[in-house]
Amino acid sequence: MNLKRTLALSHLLTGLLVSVMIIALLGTLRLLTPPIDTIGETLLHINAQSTQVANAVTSVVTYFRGLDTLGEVSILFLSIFGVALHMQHSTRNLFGAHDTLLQIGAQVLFPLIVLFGVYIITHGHLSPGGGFQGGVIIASAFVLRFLAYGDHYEPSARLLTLSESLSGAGLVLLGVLGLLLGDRIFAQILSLGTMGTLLSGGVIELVYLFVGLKVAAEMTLLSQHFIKARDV
Amino acid sequence: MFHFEATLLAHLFFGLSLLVILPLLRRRDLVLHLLLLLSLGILFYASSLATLFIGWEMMGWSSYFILASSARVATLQRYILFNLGGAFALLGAIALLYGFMGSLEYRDIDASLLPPWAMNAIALLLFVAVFVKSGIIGLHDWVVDSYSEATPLFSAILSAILSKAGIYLFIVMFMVLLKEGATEPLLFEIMAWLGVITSIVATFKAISQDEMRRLLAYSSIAQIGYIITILALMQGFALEAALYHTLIHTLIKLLLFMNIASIIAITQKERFSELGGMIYHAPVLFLLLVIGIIALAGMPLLGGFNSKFLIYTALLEEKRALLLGAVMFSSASAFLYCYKLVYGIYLGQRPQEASLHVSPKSYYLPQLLSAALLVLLALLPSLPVGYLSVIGVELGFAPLDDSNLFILQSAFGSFHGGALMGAFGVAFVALLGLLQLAHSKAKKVKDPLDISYCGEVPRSETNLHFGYGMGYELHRISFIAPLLRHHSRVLWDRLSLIASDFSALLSSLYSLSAQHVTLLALLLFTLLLLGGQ
Amino acid sequence: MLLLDLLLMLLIAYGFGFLYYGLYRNLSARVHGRFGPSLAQSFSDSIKLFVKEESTTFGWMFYLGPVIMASGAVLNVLFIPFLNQGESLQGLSSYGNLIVVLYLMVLGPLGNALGVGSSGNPFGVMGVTRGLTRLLALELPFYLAAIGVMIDAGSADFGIIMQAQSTQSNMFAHPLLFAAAFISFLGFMGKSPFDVVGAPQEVYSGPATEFSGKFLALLMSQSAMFSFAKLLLMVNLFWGGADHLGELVAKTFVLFVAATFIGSVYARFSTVQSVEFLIRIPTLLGIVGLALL
Amino acid sequence: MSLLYFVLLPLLALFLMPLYRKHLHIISVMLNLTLLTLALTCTHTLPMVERVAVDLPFAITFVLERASWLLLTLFTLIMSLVSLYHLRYGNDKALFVASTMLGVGVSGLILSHDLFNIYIFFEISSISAYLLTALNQDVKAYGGAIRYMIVGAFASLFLLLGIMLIYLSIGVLDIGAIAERFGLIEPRLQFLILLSLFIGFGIKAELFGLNFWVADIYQASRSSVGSLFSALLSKSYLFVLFHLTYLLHVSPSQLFFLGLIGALTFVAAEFSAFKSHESKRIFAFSTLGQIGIITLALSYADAMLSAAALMLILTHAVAKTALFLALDLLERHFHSSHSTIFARFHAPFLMGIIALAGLSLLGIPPFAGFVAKLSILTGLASLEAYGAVALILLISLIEAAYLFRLLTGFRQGTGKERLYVAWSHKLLLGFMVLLLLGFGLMPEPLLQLCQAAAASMLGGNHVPL
Amino acid sequence: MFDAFGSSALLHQAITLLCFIIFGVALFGVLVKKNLFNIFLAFSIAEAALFLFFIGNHYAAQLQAPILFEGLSRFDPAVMVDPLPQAMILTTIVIGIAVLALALTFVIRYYKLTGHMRIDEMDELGEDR
Repeated sequence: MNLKRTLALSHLLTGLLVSVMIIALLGTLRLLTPPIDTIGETLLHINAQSTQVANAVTSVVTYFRGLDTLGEVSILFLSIFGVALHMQHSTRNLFGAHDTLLQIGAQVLFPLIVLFGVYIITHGHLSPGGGFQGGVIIASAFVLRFLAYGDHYEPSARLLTLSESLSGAGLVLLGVLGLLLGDRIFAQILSLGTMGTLLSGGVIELVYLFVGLKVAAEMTLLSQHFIKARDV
Repeated sequence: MFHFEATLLAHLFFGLSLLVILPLLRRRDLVLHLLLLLSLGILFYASSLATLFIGWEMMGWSSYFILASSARVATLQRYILFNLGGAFALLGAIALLYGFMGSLEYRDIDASLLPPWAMNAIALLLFVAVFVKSGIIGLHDWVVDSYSEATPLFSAILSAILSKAGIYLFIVMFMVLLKEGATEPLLFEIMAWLGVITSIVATFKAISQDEMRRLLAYSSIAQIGYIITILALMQGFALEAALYHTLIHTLIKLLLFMNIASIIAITQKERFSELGGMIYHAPVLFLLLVIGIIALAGMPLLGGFNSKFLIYTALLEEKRALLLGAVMFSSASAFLYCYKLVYGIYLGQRPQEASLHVSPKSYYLPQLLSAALLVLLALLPSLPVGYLSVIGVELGFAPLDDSNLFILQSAFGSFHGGALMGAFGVAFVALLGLLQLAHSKAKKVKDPLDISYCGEVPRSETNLHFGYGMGYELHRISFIAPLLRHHSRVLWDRLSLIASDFSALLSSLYSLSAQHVTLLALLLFTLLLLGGQ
Repeated sequence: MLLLDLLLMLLIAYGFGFLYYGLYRNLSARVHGRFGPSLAQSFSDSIKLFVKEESTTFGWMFYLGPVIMASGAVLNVLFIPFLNQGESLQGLSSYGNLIVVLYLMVLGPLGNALGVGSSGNPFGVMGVTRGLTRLLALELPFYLAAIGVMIDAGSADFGIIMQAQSTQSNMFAHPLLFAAAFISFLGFMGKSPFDVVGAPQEVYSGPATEFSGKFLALLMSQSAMFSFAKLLLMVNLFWGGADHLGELVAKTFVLFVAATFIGSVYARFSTVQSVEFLIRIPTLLGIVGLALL
Repeated sequence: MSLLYFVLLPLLALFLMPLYRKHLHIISVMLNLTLLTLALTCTHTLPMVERVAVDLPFAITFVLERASWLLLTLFTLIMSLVSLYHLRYGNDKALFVASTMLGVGVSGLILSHDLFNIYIFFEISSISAYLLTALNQDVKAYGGAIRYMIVGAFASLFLLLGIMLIYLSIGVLDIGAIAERFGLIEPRLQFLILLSLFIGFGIKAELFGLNFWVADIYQASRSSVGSLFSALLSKSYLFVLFHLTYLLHVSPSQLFFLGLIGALTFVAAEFSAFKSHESKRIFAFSTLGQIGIITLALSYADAMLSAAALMLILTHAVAKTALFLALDLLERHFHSSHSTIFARFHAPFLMGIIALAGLSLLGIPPFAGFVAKLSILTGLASLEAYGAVALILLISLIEAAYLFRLLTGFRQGTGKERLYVAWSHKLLLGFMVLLLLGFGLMPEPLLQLCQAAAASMLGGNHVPL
Repeated sequence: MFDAFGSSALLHQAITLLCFIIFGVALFGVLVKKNLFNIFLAFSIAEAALFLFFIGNHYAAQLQAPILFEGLSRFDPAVMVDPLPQAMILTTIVIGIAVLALALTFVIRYYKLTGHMRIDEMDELGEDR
């Protein structure tokens, strides 16, 4: 009883604190006025000349701020590594469903989803989408398989890790090549092509390819580890 | 970082420090002792405050590690904390000086540029450093424990040499570097009285000790108290008196501690209550100790008187009657512990026949050397005066007269060491001869228990050595008892308790759950947001 | 010449010492309403003891103790000038000074204490302890007075101290200092109420417990000389010394009688009492006296 | 020579891991030594500026000036030492990945001049730190890691908020550009931004009020990991915090507030350590204490004090690394890190190392730590900050109390176990202590480096736009 | 859809208000929830609120996506939204996922080792451990 009351009181006080803080925050944020110009807008201006990529977000992600993306990919790698290290792996699937309809559906859908993912990746510089989105879509195909086949499905962990590592290494090498052949990281060492075509953007496309492959492998691994975690 | 300069003062102090190699007789902690010697060299020969501080700190920690082999943890804590406290005060003073001078080199320091408040702050900080090292009462806790728990040989080093570092620091700081500074005279007045109060209190504490080395530790504190008092006069003759006393005290404490080291080696006992009657087992040691205590008590016929004489006349010359009275009072009280020392160990009855070991022969050498020097100085009291007076001149004071080595000169009179020694010698020999020639024969009693004992016959189990408790009467004397009853340790213990409570409070903050940590962070954010603008 | 002078000084001290001791026994007896022994009683006692056939000793330190003590007394006599002018009876005073003498006064008791201690008799040591404890309070007022005298004269040298009193003796110039010194002096002389050291009822006559025969004789002789030296010191410090032997005798005698009378009427203080008394009244007198300097 | 190699090379080594998965410890040593060499070769080409992708003024920029060079060299040195230390213990995949990424994270943090990029490296180093904490895979490790993640996530929320507000109000991310335009922002909003950044970096830089998690995390992790946390992680966040502070020209009252926080950090940490009996916690508190002093010194924005603070960062990092590595040896032997283990072994060399490194940590001569402390004190004194001098000196006593209590164990007690220390470890630890002693005896070259570094740190943005 | 707000300033204020209410709720969850899983979930919500706030404040009525598509021929900030925030948020989302995955892994392992996942019962660290 007493404990409950203390708990309620502490919740009340915490709530009060948070509300006060939010109100104060909002009070200050009212003063927020949009800037005259931003570097994003500048980048938008020079995007056409420097990248020939129709999707400005993509050029920002992969080119102008390619280093961020590299870091992000490394974070993902680090996280997946941590999950793989600490989750004790088992062959038992948490979702042990054996629905034939689901399995056949999965069989049909799997290549389609993968294909869709590849499309998203390769057209990342033309339309919304890109390596991350496509990678996750590809991973979702694998998740579908996990759900459908239960214990009987076990993708080759070695292959997944290898593709993850190598695509990551490819990404870094691309950066290093830029440094060696060009004058900076992710320098445009390939021809830019014409804007709006599939083979435009030079290195950007390669970056997204590697990212897509990597994200696909990582997300698959991630879901595998959580789905097949031992006796939770 | 290291800048050195060879001065006579440095030579004097470093010459004394060479005794540090003494414990190598026992071949323990060779590296640490050499480090200690090195640190003393750095300290004394430094010509930059940074170098001086390096020497000071190295001395602190190397001695700490030597001490650590035998002392208790609490003692070690006390030792290092007090020493570092002093050292940090010194560091504070150095930093303050740097703030005004922009340099730490001795030659760049011009104290006349210091504003009075800064000079006084520096002086106060330096006082803390000097007082801690010298064990001024209230800051003396570490001295006694560490002296009594060090290895017997290292106690000798601690008392004979390391305790002098504070003296050196004072001389270098106040008589060389900050001589021109506008230090408030009241500070020196306070220092002088602190010195003499220390020597009085320490003397009483020494009398009431039961452990030999604790007694000597308090005695060291008391002796250094005189030096502090006399240095506070800031006069040339006072400086020379202080240096003379430093010299003498080093010799005496070396002799006494080595003597006690021998006794500990022989009996494995540390307390007066467990000792006694050693005179006939170790007559040479007894004689050496008697020489030591006569010198310690400052009686004529041994070197101890010379420095006392200089101290007294220096105080007389400054017309500091009350200060002198207090010093003499303390000095007279010292007879009591001097006698306790010799009685407790060598005289009286041996309590029980325990097995006796042999003292290492190497322990005799430093004792004999000190004793010989003390006798020599009694005969030629002006022997070191020439050297000391050169130091005085180096520091800008007038030279002393040392034309006749037999005569110790002062503004308030002089005495002839040779005449004193000669007269005593003649009288002693004549009276001894008279006694020998007397008709009656002295018969040695067979049994040491054959004594007048209120008509009773004491047996071997009767405790006849209760004289070791001498000085207990002091507890009944109303003005001394509080001094003996109260111990500054209580104060420090309470302080450490407060620190410990505070620490518990704070460390509980560091055991909060992650949620509470974020809550506090949010609270900080909110408060700053609301009130920070 | 010097040697003869010194011998003469010792002789005077020895003779007058015993004479005064005999007088003391008589005088205090008269004050107590008794008849004392003859004047020469103490002297003949000492001779008697000296020629006794046998005496016990506890070892070499026991043997040397009285010798050291007597040497201390001898030195005291030799280093205090008897007269305030002239060449004769100055002893070795030009080789020393007041501070030396003040410290020499402790040398004898120390030697004795060593001897007593080596006897292993706890009562002897008890006396020594009492003596030393009392000493620490006893010396303080005396030192204060001596410091006053030295500062006043600007020197620790006896000659100069006595010369400084040629117009007015210190007793009148600094009565408070004299009072302080005199109370201490009572103690130094072993007079009541400060005679707890040798209180025979409790501590078996104190430090002398185990001494017998020739040792006791030596102790008695030195005691006689020593007390004369103390009288001499008081006279020199406060009464301007003496111009000639007659004046010396007169002055010491007056001082001695005064001390004896006071000692005869007071009851003995315990150690603690005497310390507490000495540290209060005479010390305070001394401090005030110094302040007035 | 590109600055990006400090990021790219470790990443490459990580991604190519499947190629040499059995020799990760050797690769780690080679990698770190290479990076150290690279850092040292940069000495003569400072300051270096490198832009990613475009030549726009506000593109992502990597800058190596004297201050960041000093730290980068230190970080690569410490990483090399730690990897050399682990050489004996063979292949450890988790350690390799996490520590290499930590290296990437901290290098990026001090090199990058783009706020969002800094956020990325902030996250990289945080996640590697989570992984390092969980390295032992026991309850303590996971408990610690979870705590760390909660606090870390909270920190990154606020950091993100700060970055977003900056972009929303002035539209730039390069810190040089931010500094130029910061004045355009409404003052109250300015304050909110600074506050958010302070909370974000302050939590990670382990400042008082935000650092109550630290002791637990150090306790949960291995001692060798503690050396990385203490020498690299907190220092890099602190560096970024102050880099921003100096660039954004915060008001004197805000600097004073930082100084106050530094002093509080110092006092609270030293007092907390006083009662602690867990050596890893004690070392954690001692790290906090040093961070407090460094913060205090840096908050004066004074050339001399900043140089001293940098010096303290350097000496503290080396001394702490030596201590933590030595503690790691003990922990591996005793399977405990309670302070009583200090009294339970006998190994003269190791004891000497711990004692001497401890002395340097305390700022006791003749070790390098003393030079740093003396410079800080003299610097404070010449600014007439006597209160700070007194505080540092007083509280240092508390520090001495607990450090010496540990050291006392060496010469006390009986029945000590003889501890075997490998030659390679002796060499390594000896090297560190020699470094401390060497720079203690001849501090001038290092002091000059620190002074140059402080000048460039305080001089604001040196990037030629 | 947001044209109803009239001016973009009003829209931004509305978005800010909404997002920070969500943010506050999420923070409240972080601070009072005892289940570790819930706490990390609350962090995700708080992050999402920030993302929304950031992106939302960069949107204004009639602005297009910064993609050359369906007749747009040149990049013009006047008609296109700023691409940088989008890129930033993309990156941050991935980071958020990575952290969440790792956190949940730790929570799962912690649960397996101790049998609970309540934050107020975490007592494995501290002075006496």
